[in-house]
Amino acid sequence: MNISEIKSKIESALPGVSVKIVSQSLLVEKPGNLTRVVRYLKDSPEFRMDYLASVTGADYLDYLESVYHLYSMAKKTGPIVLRVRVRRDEPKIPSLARIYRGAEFQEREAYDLFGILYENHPDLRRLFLWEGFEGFPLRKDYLQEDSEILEAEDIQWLEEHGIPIPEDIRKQAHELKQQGLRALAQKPTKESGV
Amino acid sequence: MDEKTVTVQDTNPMDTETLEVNFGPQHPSTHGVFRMNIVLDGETIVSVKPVMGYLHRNHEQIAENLTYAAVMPYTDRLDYFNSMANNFGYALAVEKLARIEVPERAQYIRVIMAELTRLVNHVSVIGFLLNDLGAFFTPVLYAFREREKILDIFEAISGSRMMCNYFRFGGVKRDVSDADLEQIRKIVQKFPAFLDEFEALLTKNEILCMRCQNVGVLPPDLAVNASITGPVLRASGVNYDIRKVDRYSIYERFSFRIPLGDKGDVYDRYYVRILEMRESVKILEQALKGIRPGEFIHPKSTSFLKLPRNFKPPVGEAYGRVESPKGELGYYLVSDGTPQPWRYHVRSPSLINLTVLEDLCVGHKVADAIIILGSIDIILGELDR
Amino acid sequence: MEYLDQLFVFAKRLMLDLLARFLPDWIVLVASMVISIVAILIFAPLTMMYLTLLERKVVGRIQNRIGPNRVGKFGLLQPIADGIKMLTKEDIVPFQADPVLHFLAPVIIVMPALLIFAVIPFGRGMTAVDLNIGILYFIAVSSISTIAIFMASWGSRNKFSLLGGMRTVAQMISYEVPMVLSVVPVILVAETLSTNAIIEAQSAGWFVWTPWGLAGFLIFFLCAVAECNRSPFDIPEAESEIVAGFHTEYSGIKFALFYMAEFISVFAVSALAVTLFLGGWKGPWLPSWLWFLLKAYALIGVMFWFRGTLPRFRVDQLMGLAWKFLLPLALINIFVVGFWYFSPGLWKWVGSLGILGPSFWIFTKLNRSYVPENRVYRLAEDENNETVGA
Amino acid sequence: MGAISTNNRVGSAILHGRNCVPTLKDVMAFLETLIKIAVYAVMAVTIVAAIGVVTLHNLFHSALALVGVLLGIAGVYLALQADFLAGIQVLIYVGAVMTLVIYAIMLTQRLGDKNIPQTNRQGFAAAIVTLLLLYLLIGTVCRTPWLANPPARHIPASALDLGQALMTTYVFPFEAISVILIAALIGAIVIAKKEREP
Amino acid sequence: MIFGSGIIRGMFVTLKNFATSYFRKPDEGGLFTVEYPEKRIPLKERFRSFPFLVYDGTPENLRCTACDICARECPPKCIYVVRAADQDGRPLRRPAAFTIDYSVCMNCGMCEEVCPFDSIFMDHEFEIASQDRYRELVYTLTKLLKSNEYFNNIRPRDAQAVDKKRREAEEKKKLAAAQAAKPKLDEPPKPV
Repeated sequence: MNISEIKSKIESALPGVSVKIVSQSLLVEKPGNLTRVVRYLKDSPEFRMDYLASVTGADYLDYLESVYHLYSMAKKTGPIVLRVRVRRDEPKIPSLARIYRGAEFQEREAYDLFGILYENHPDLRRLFLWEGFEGFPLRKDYLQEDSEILEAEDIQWLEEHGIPIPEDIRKQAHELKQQGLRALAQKPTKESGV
Repeated sequence: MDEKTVTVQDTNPMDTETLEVNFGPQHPSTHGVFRMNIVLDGETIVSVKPVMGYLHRNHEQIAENLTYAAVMPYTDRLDYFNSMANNFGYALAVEKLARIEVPERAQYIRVIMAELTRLVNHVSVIGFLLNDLGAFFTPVLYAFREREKILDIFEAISGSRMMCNYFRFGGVKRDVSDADLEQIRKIVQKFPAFLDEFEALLTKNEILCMRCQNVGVLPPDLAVNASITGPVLRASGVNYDIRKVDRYSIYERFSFRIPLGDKGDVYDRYYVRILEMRESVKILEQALKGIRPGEFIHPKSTSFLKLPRNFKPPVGEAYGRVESPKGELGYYLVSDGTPQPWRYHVRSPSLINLTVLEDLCVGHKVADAIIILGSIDIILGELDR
Repeated sequence: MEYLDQLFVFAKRLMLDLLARFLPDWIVLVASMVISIVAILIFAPLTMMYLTLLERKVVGRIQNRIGPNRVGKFGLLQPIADGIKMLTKEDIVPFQADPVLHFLAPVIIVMPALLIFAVIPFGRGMTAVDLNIGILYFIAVSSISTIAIFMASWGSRNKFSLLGGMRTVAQMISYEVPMVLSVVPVILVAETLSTNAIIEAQSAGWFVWTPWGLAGFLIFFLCAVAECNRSPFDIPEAESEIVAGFHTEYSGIKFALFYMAEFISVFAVSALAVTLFLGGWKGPWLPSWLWFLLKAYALIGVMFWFRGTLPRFRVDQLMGLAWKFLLPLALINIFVVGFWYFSPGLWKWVGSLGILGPSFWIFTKLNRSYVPENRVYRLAEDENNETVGA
Repeated sequence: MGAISTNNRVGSAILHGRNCVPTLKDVMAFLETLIKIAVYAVMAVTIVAAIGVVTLHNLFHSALALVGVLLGIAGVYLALQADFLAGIQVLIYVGAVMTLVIYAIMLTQRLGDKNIPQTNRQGFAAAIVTLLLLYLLIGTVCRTPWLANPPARHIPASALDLGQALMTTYVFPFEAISVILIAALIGAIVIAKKEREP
Repeated sequence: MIFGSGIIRGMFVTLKNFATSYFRKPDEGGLFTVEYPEKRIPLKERFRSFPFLVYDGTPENLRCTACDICARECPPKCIYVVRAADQDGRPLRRPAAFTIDYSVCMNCGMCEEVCPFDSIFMDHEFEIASQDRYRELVYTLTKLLKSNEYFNNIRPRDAQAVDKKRREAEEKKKLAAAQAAKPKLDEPPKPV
């Protein structure tokens, strides 16, 4: 079954849902429709997509995306790749964790690293990073702390532990603090490393 | 006052207090820095919350800042017990993305390496499971005795025992000499005898049966729904092996069977792994018979070996997956036409197989939680990434 | 020969004689006690030290390793190195622990282990105190160690310790019952509680060569292994589950004391099993004490062999084994010994085996959950499936 | 063998068993004092431990003190030459009963707390019972016809005597206790079963 | 099956291994461990530990041209190269500094693969433990340089292949140079 047939089947079975073909995958235009599409693919005897292999996010600068790879264990077919795009400032996607238990950790991971909010998820917490971590590291605009530059708090900690700090480093940290900046590393952009 | 009387009536005087215990991050049986937050009623488990991330290094972000070729050694570190399988998955994904062909000899070498890795993994997992069961290192050391022989081969072929970094896009890094093949043949020949000895030690052992049978039963529908893959899925009786389903590489040339479990408990997970090793031995025998001299890497790909930065897959995306010993190991790659991947994602079986940990453990004893975790077979390098 | 056999007895007598030449009688009396006590106090820790080495060597060989080999020839000085290490290690007391109990527990746990040695007949005429309630004394004293383990587990204020403590107690109480009952046939036949008299009663043949003796020996030995917290019954200190059980929070010399108590009781229960069922120090050609030690070490070797081979039970299965399997068997064994005592000639054998065999079979059938299930595995080709059993 | 002479009686008594009793008076006197001191010490420790049982603030500590009391009583039995009884005392009370008591404390109280407080809501009732017991004991002591000159040496009651007594003279109480214990056993099983079913 | 027979069977397996450990060979059930500092397993030729730089003859005559490819392709970025310059500031084809942080290096062998001048190779030396990871484990040029003989010694097959390749390239270069030197002569170049 090729991708356009799947598209037309979904659209005819679910009136009001529109999907678009994007590089051999189906883009569900409205995030709210995702659960309906997935339920249809899972339950309809033609597809029986009972196995959600992979859930992941991606950052395309203009929007965030969540990508789903569906397979059928019963019919040994697949994959059908679904994708949903949301605005960066309001990344809300319905969770699939109630349909597929397998989405539970993967959605938590995508939330952790991309900040995509999966609505209705039973337990949406950070998975790898600790609670209170600032930012979402896999977004392309995420800035890391620069390990080469010390901040005032670091110096304070080091001095409490009896480590002498050279004057110029102390001065640099002081300046940074006065400017209200943090020591963030410039993220290497594409090709910049070449 | 009223509240108090109500509570007094509600609580059974025989009820005991629950005890919250953190198993890990420093604990002998969590297979690394992993934490299980277990609430106990006596010895019975009320709830389990896995806490992970102690080994998180943002593997995906590291990879997105590297060239495609430079990611290969990092994949070794995912599941550090089977680096060859990780290499295989990544190579498949990139080859799918850039539409690279792989010559026949390279395919054979890849299959041989992948199946040897499966032997290494399964044999040591069973050893560790027995350690969790309380055997004093004997099964582990018997397993390691065999594992060492295979690691010697890996060292001779790839240069490293565990971090092999052996696969390249379009083939493998170096050719395998006839002497090495002969050595592999010898190991493969002796392996069934070792398995027989291993089974004599374990399979019918009453204590092992007592401990493992009907513990941590995973029903097949839950297994499928929770995206469980690998031996854990097949122990529940679901016939799904990516080697058969996707027929990737040259697996369709070999005749082998997929062992399926009976009840889906810890014992089945143990025994399915034993049977899988026997099937792997069959594949290895056929592959060693079928391997012919030829190119070990596609000539078109050799140019990228020296200049990784010139390797720019066309814009697009690919999802490559292999049947790693732990389950479905998938790599999702998005290329924007530059030498570095725009998006690189690892679908790690260790993490996703852990989804059902709580379902399997609740109602069992503390000791069972440990062996259930052991039977799921996690590797923290891959779980935390 | 005679001289070798009585070597230690003569040595003690010689010393006492020497003392008696210059000193008043009461000093000789005290000296006699002191000599016995000192001998035990030297022998017990030495045994423990070299048992640790022996265990590591045996398990190493089972696992195709060499075992300790760095300190001294064949690692013979390893226990001393370990001892020095233990002594010089920092003694850590957890922040909120109960300091008194935390300190007392390792001291108290060694006591019963050492006290047991008083009634062990190491050779002909080599019992420190020939109590007429020897066996009862052994059982009573060894039950005290539970209290020490409790103190350690509660005093450490660690959840793993607590779990370990609870497991220990459940296990100790459960296994004491079949253990005592498995000794009853021996007492019935020997008509005494004294260890020496029991050995004398085995002049005609070791008790283990009778059906009830064999059954009793097996039950006793299994329970003894459980009483010492040895594999496969080592759930109180199951390292893969509860780290180290009741001694999780102990370091240095206190930890060494726990270790010592464990190994001393390993020796003590083996010695008792030898006394009760394997004819004690009786045996041809060799001196009596050598026979005794050989038999005891053989049993200890079996314990190490268990450790090298078997996984451990789960806590409920452990209890089940004691209450649903060993206890009824031990009770039936008491009937069997009665039958043996009163019936003539060949009937003894036929009848005893006729009772013991079927009852063993019935109990395995009754405890179905402990008997391995047969499993059928499908081997899926693409279409046609094949099955194998396991 | 003959070379080693056994010329003193104490030594030979030790070496050749108990049936040869040493007659030297000073040795006996010395030993007697030693044993007396030891017995009084054990009694004193028992009483101190008993006071500890009721006064210690920590329930766990008082349970341990109770262990001390029971061990002390076993020591007293030993001094009264009832060694079988002493052995049974240690085995049953220290080895089994106290272990279960401590086990129950650990199971039911809050384990996380550092102090398991000893609470007593039935002080009044306890006082009445104690007074009754005291009255009973005093009465018994007063009524017993103490011998003015007890025989110098008791024949210790052996396990054989005890067994015979239990099977003949005291067979009825013995069986009654057995029945009660079995009833308790069954009751315990019933209670434990109930918890699981609903 | 009698209850307990499986345990007894397992016991015999361990007993067999206990006995065979005294007289069998390592791969037949004998002792398989090696008493490490005294006895060693021979390293495989392709074994790779950490990178080193090859020189021909004398340390001055090193092959590295400071092209910086290895530093750029190094996955964990543990190589730092500074190109040498002459007095006028013109870059030379040799490194002024070549530093590898062994504590960061992950032994992947990427540098060896990408090096266009056959200069950097993976070593067999793995016992580099030291007390100070900041000073002792940062290897500078002097510590990294090892002779071609050493390379031939540890990895004969690879080294010979490299030497052969270099010889051929050298000869080709010579030939080309010879051709370039006498373009005026009309006699055709001799076949080699």
